[in-house]
Formats: sequence, structure tokens, C-alpha cells
Amino acid sequence: MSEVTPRPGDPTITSALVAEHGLTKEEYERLIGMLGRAPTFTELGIVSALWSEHCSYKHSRPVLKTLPTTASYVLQGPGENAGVISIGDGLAVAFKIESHNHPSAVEPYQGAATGVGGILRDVFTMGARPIAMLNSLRFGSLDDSRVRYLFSGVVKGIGDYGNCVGIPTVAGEIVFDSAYENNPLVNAMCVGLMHEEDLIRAKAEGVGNPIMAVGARTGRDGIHGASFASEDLSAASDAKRPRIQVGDPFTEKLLLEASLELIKSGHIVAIQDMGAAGLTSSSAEMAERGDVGVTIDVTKVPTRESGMTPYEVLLSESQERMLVVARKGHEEEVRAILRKWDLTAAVIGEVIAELVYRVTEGERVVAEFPGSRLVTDCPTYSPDAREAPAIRDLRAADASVVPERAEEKDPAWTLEQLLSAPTIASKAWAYRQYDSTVRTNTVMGPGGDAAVLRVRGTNKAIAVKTDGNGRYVYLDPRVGGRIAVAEAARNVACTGARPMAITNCLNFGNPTRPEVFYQFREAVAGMAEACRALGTPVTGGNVSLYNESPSGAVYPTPVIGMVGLIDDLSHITRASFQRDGDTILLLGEMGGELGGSEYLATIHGEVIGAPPRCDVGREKAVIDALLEAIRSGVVSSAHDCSDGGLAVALAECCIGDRDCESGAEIDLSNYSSFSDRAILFGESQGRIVVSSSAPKRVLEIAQRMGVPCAQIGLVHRHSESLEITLPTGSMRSPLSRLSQAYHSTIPTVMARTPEHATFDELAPVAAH
Amino acid sequence: MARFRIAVHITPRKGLLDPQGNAVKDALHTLGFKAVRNVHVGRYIVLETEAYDAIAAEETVTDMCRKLLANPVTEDFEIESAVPA
Amino acid sequence: MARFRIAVHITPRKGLLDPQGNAVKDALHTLGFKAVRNVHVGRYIVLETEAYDAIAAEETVTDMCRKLLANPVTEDFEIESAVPA
Amino acid sequence: MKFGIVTFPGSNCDYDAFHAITEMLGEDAVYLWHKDHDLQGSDVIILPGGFSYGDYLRPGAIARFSPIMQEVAAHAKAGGPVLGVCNGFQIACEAGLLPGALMRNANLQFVSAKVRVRIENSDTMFTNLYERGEVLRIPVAHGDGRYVASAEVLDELEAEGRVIFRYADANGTLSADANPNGSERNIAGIISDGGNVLGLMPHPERACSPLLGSNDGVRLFESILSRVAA
Ligand SMILES: Nc1ncnc2c1ncn2[C@@H]1O[C@H](COP(=O)(O)OP(=O)(O)O)[C@@H](O)[C@H]1O
Ligand SMILES: [Mg+2]
Repeated sequence: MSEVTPRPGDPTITSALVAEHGLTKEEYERLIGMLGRAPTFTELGIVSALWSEHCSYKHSRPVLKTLPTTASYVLQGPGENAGVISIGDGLAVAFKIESHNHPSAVEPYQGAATGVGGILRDVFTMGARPIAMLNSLRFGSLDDSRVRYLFSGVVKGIGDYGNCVGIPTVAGEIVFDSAYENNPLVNAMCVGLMHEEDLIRAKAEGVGNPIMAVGARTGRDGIHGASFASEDLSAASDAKRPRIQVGDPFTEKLLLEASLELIKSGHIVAIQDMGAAGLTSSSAEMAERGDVGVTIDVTKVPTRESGMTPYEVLLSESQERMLVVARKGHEEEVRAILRKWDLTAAVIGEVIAELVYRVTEGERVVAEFPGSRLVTDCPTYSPDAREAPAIRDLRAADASVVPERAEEKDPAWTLEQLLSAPTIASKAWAYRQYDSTVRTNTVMGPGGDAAVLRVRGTNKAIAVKTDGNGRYVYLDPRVGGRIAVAEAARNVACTGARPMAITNCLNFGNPTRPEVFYQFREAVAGMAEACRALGTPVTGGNVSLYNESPSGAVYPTPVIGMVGLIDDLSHITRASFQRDGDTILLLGEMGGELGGSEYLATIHGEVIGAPPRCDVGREKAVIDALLEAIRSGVVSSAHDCSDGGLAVALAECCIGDRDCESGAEIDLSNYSSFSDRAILFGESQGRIVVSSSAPKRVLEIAQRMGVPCAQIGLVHRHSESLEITLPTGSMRSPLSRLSQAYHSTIPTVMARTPEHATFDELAPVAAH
Repeated sequence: MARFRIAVHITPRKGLLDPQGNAVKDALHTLGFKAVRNVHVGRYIVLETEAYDAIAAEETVTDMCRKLLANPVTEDFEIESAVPA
Repeated sequence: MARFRIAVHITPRKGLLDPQGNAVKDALHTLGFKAVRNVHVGRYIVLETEAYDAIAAEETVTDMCRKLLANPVTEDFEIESAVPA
Repeated sequence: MKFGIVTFPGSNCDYDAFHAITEMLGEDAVYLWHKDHDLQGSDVIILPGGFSYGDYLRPGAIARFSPIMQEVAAHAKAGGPVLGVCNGFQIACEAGLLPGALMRNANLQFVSAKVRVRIENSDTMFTNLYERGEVLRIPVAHGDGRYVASAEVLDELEAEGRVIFRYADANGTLSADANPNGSERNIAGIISDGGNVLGLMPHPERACSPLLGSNDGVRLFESILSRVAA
């Protein structure tokens, strides 16, 4: 161990300073115990970053451990920059989702853009070339001008970044609900493709190997993220206040090409993105994984601004930077590759045998921690968990007794209202701003159930989708957790893909509140049940806690990113009705459940009742039956029933694809044990609308696999309406009206918005 | 009421990464303008507005900058004197 | 050699559609700034360069505008006097 | 025949063009590096889509100074075929290989969509396998695709049959609705006065496979083959 002395000019460590760094008294004592002395200011900064919720998962780790993570084809589970699964033919898919909620609340454009940049880097540092981006967004009500400002800024940020790098953005979801009013959720997912042999892990190895900083220079961006507020520091200098990170997709594109070239070259042993807590967390994590020591000299780090302190260099979150462990003696080759892409690489440290994490400023040691304890000694917590009685009461409320509104006499009115609810309405306004066809692999882009990308050189394709329904999780976290996974699987299966594995982003409130931690624990338990039943292990993810605003926590929102595999390109199936005269079937069981539905929320403003049941065994059977039917070549289209229930699903099959509109005639009069509205708008799980020219075969497959299946109507390609007969009534909707409701809502609302809305009510800056 | 013209300069806030400025600087170097040290790229907005006098016009434009023209998180703005249009 | 700062304004050529200017004008109207008559949005580039004197600096920057900074088909440029940086 | 596809820093459709040429056409293709001065004996040059230099100043403004562009200009001057797609069209305009300029889309938003374009002139080295008036389905993906030029230049382009593609609806009717970016006179693609440089905003290389939704771009490349090989 070396002698560590306080650096002249650094503030003295007071209990106030410790508190500002987010450490509890116990955590600070733990730190002193680990060091055997008081920390320096630099050390305090390092620990506050690494022990932050964001980096340490101190509240979530024990719960996450309960998720299933293995399958024969999982090459890399949680613990790396991204998960990796094998898809055969020597190929593998790397994928991961991450949140950028708080940065996006402060600056939607840059927040979303840098979120995309970060998740891209997580995937290409595994050795995979990114082939698709997805995003999952939650905003408050679109009636609010600030929400429209956030929405348009986030969409533009996602689009501009991904478009410039040249990765197609192919799928996602957007939900509008006042529960997210001051705390939008911005989750971005990236999927990459690689040869199995190119898989590289972020594990520092080889004593004497140089550590290099690669890519953009380091500035004072985002030091301590958005959480840092210190009177002492900000009074000292405005320049030290946390700063928004600005994305540079052009540099990212160069970094992507250079990194893939580096990985192929064999000149490096490990590479990791400098993401949250920048140089500090990337270097400490790489050392911990490799069980080696490292030493870093901050004066060698290329900076953008002069006079940066070790504290600032270590904690900067400047974007588009990588940390690389090169092979000793290959430094020049590494530099040459970066030079080719107009980027620089600097040796900033070395892998050492002594098990320490050491930071120097020239000769002076400014921080030193024993072994890998910096990472492993982080405290973990298991807070109290208790369901809020108010939510139990909401769940117990009987949704079926909510009185009908007068207009509902004509279900066509209700259907139009639902189709024009921003959460259900077409999101083309957003995804038209995303290049979804670059790289020429996109067989099905945004607009259907899941996106499908062909895998060049094979007869295979992969299907990808994100899903999550916060309202269900709010009403019943266990069931909601199950549904999130099951729905993602169903979406992927509708395209003809076998669900393979998931990544997940857990967006919750403050975990130290028992009712929030209860939601977290239960939702993860529900996800685990579904993952086990469906055979889709978790290969990674991200946890975003403290999503709260003065009006309370957001809906607990686990977002599932699912990857599925299509073995044969001929199995690729679309959501919209394809052929005149096809029979329409409902695969799965009609349940007539209205609890937690979009119908209750949109038409009645009620969030009550138990969310629909989700029997994960039945979900598996439905998916298997669907895939069997698709592989038998008897399915023309498949679309799952979700928000808005069967009626919305049918309408989407008719008018969802503007190039392929069809009418349909449906008879649901057999379901007389349910009310008309429950049949139309109930959101029972495990249901898929299938169209087929060989309905007998579909029925036979379903019966063999023990899945309810019923013929419910016919596709009339040239009819101009959707007609539905119900047990006690009927409805007829002209396609033009359905289409108008579905396609025009969001463009019309957004056209009323100035390009930037007022900035005067900036959202409060919550934790990172 | 009279009509005034006011020019506004909006620049990326100091210390924030300015990818546009960097790209232009690099390009100028490549073109042989090696003496260039720094480049920042911002926006230039010229407004014509009716107001009682120049002072009122400038106040209104300041308000516009706060509310719409400049992003308070990432940009600084500067307003030139109003001139009769 | 001394260091100079020179500001350049690049504006869309008159007569061309200026959708950005129109969008800003509409937005200002929506926000209640009804007195706004016209808005034009251009680019504002601030360069710092070494040169023998202000005149040389201005000449070099004019050259940069011709070669790179402005598109002669769609844009006009104007250079402010060089000031010591 | 050999196609040379230029990779500028920030190009991102170079790979798509490469695959369209090699997989769909079965022809030779090479990537040409922006810092090089060597066209490697390419018969046809493709300036691909993407965001060269981030498009940070103006699309194409910086790329046109790349060393390789001197060779591309010389190739064009000697009558060699050059195809500029999207960012490549922007670069070709900035480099003076084509008249006019491409500005921010009129609605200020990036547009990614499968649009329709009508063939205005099928008597060119790029369109001889199409019918005049035929409507193609081709993806666009750009933020700066609004074609502008002075009225005189536009008149001249029209008079000389140098407007090659216009945005149209499914029936081939020109309308503001069919125009995704506000281009003057619905212009989607033009050709140089020598007839050997084509610039267009839609991406023919993304319309070379029925699996991906359209095959309509294939004949553009085949047209070049038939003309240049002949
Ligand atoms: N919800 C989750 N489920 C499973 N694994 C998770 C989850 N959240 C995070 N992880 C895993 O924990 C590790 C650390 O994640 P994270 O801190 O988000 O990475 P990064 O350094 O890229 O921010 C990753 O391997 C990630 O996959
Ligand atoms: Mg990471």
C-alpha cells in the first residue's frame, strides 16, 4: 500500500460533505473500516459513485438474484455490459436495455440521445455489431404542453442519435399516463449481432498490460450525474456544477467502427464503455472481474478543459469514451486503428499484480483502495416491504359494476375513443422520425407486434420487442410482472419467433419506502415465474429507482426487452389481415376481465380492479400452439390482444397497416356469459387474433395442444367496415373512422405544439 | 406602435461539448486553415416585432429567449439593440 | 501573430422558404407574442484564429466562408470585425 | 463491372450498397476510403447515404473536401458514372457535381418512410430499364432532403429532361401530400448535364429484396450495368 495524503486545495471531509455525497453514516464508517483511515476527497467521490444505487444495485441486488439466468444457449448472462445468446450457425446476439429517465426529464433531447449512445456502446463492447435499437417511453398526459415538449424532444433525441450512427430503430412502445407526469421514463435497448468467437468480456487481465482511454476527451460533464448538489462546491465555481451531457453521434459512429476493429485485431484483452461514473466505475469493475489490481494516472487522461482535478477526471460522464486494456507492446497498433478513424488513444494506467485500485496524479497517490473491495464491499439492503392498503382496496374494487356512459350504447363510439387514446393510437408520428430500414435487414419495422430482422447468410431472423404495463403492476405487482414477460413473449411469437431470452429495465420509485419495495420484490417475482415457465432467461438489464416527483412515484414499470428467433424466413408473420376470405380465429381463452384496463382508464377515468389473470403455463401453451400453426404454414396473420382488448386488436388487424386495409365480419354472440363491453374491451391475457385460410388445421393444432380456439369471423378485404355481433347488441364501424381515430390522433395533438414548449417549469432534478 | 428588428445570438453553453464546432474546426484545419484555434457554432435569429419603443421590444425578446428561443439547460443567449425596421 | 475572434452570420438566402423561421414565428404566436411579424433563423459561427492583424484575420475568414462555411446556392454570409481574443 | 463505394467518416449506407451490388446483382464492389486517392479501377462510383462528418455544418459540406472526392470529380468529368444516394446526393451538390442544394425538410422532422417516386426520364444510364411514368416504391430516410435551386436552374433541369424522379402518389399524381420533404416541384432525383451523375434522396439499395418490401431499386443498378457494359 502507498501513502495517500490529502491533495492541496481539496475540501476537508465533513459530515455535511459525506451526506452530500449520498453516503449514510454507516456507509461512511464502512469506508473508513475498509481503508483503515479517513478517505481523501477523491476517494470519497469514487466511493459515492460506486456505492450509488445506479452503480451498486445496493437495494435491488438480492432481489435480482432470484431471476433465472441460464439456458443452454446463453453465452453471457448478467454481469457484463450486455447479455449474449447463441442463435446457431456460429452466430450470437448481444442485447441490453438501459434507462435514461432523469437526464431526459431535465433535457429531453440530450438525455434521450445520450441514452441511446450509452446502450449502443454496451453492445458493441461485447464485440457485436449493433443491428437494431428499441425504446420504451412513458410520459404524462399529452394534454399538457410540457409533456408534449418532453415527448417531441425525446423522440428527436432518439432519432437523431440512432439515425446518425446508422442503426435502425425498429420497435418500442409509448404510453401516456398522468402517473408519469413529472418523471418520464426513457428506456433504450440495443441488439447486436456477432460471431461467437468475437465475444469479448470487460475483464482486466495480464499484469503489465496498459490501460488506455479511447475516444472523446474528458470534460466536466455530468459529474455525479444529476444527484450532486453541494453548496460548497457550487459556490466555489459555477464550472463545477453538474453539467448536462451532450451526445456526439458522429464520434460514436467512429468509435463503433474503431472498437469492432480493435476487438477483431487481437491487440486488446478487454474493453468497456465509460458510462455512469465514467472512468471510476469502468476501471474498478474491469479490475474486479479480472481479480487484478490497476493503477491510473489522471494526468494522462486527455481532457477537453484545463485544470480538471483528479476528482473531476474520475467522475466525469463525458460521452463516447471507452476504456481498453491492450496487450503490452501493442499500444502502437491500437493507436493506429484509432487514428484511422480520426480518434485518439492514450495510455493512462496499467494492470498490476498488487491487488489495489490506485489513482495517481503524476507521482502523488490521490486514492487507493485495497483489492477489489471497492466493488465487492458495497453494502446491500433488504428494506421493509409492505403493500399499501389503498392499493389493495383499488384491486378489490369490482370493475364490472362501473356504470356505462350513455354514449357507450354504441360500442363503435367506445372503440373509436380507445383507438384515439394516445397510448393505443398509432405512434407513426414518432417512428417516422426513426430510420428503420438502414442496414437493409428490417423485414418488419415499427407498427406491428414485434420487429423482425433477417440474419444475413442464414435463413433465420430475429424478432425483438419491448413491453410493460405499469398500471397492471401498480394494481398487482406479482401478476403485472408476469404479464410483462408473457406479453413480450406473445408479441415476439406473433411474428413466428420462438421467445429466447430477455433483458429488463426496472423503473420504480424510492426503494426505502416499504410500499415501493414491495412492488419491486413482487414484480420481480412475477417476472421470474413467467421467465421460468416460458423458458426465457434474463441475460441482463438495468434498475432505475427513485422515479418520483412531488406528486408521488411513477407506476412501477418493469420493461421487458424480448429477443426471439425465427428459424425459417418463410415463417415470418404479420399482424394485419392479409387475405380476403380468411377465417378469423381467437386463440386463447375469453375471460371478460375489465380490471386495470385501458377501457376503464380512458372511458371512465378509473384505475381499479384486479388486472387480468396470467397463468404462465397457459401462456406457454398458447405460444406453442401459435408457433406450431405458423410453422405448419396455415397462419396468414397473428396479432396479440393487449391494451383495449379484443375490439382494439381486431381494429388494428383491419386498419393498422395503411397499405393493407381490410374489413371484417365478426360474431362474438357465443360469449353470452360475459357483458358486451367485457368481451370487446376486457384485456384477458393469452389471446391472439389469427387469420387463416385453413381454420380447421388451426383448430386441430390448438385442440391437440390443449388451447381454446374459436372461429369468430371472416376477413373481407374489400368491405369498408368492421362489423361485430355481440350477445346483446352489435356494432358496425366504417374503416375510415377507425383509421382516422387511430392514425390522426397524435399528429393532430403534436401539430398544436410549438417546436419547443415553454421551459419555465423545469422538472425537479431527482436522483440519477 | 412601431416596428423593430432585433438580432439574437444563441450559443452552446460554455464547457458543454460542441460537436458542431469541433467538426468545423477540424474541417478548417484539413482545408489548410491551420491557424484556427476554436470554433463555436450557434444560432442567429432575427426577429421583427411591433412594440412601443426599443426598450419594450428588447424586453419582449428577452422573454422570448427565456421561454422558447434558447434552451436554458444548454444554451446562452445575447440580444442586440433593437433597431427600427 | 495575435489571436482574433471573428463572428460570422450565415443566413438563408432571401426568397427561399425558411421553415425554421416560420416554425419559430408560429410558436411565438402560440405563446402569446402576437406582435412578432417576421423571424429568420440562421447560423452564428464564432472563430478564434491567429493572424498578423485584424485585416488578415478577416480576409482568411472570408475565404473560409466562401470555401466551407456558407453554401453559395442557399446562404449569404456576413463577417463582423475581428476583435483581439 | 466494378462498383466503388466511398466510405466517408459517418457514412452508414456504404455497407447496404455493397450488399445490394454483390448479393443482388452479383457484381464486384470495393470500399473506397475517403483519405485515399485511388478509385481502384472502379467503373461506377457510389457516394452512399449516412451522415458524413456528422453533417454538423451542412450535409455534405465537409465530405466534399475529402481526398477521394478529387478523384471522384475527375471520374465524373471524364464521363464516368457516379451515383449519389441521400447523403451522397447532398455531397454531389456541395461538390458542384450537381446543381442546387438539399435543405432541412419543410416540416423540420426527419422522415423515414416508404415513398413513391415516378420515373420522369427513362432514357438515362440509370433508368433505362424502367418505363417513363412508372411509379416505384422506395424508402427514404433523411432530415435534409428538400431540393432547392433557382427558378432558372429548375426550368433548365426540366427542359433538358434532367429531373429523373419525382415524389408522387400511387397513381403517379404529383401532390404536396406525396412530397415527404417539401422539395421544389416534387423533385426526388436529378442528373448532371453530362448524364453521368445521378443524385437522389430515396434509397434504391434498400429496395432490392422482396423480403424487405420492395424490389424496385434493382433495375436502377441493372440499368447501369446494361448501359456501361454495352
Ligand atoms: N433488472 C436486471 N436484471 C438482470 N440483470 C440486471 C438488471 N439490472 C442490471 N443487471 C445487470 O447488472 C449489471 C450492471 O448493470 P449496469 O450498472 O446497468 O451496467 P452499466 O455499467 O452499463 O450501467 C449488468 O450486467 C446488468 O445486466
Ligand atoms: Mg455499461
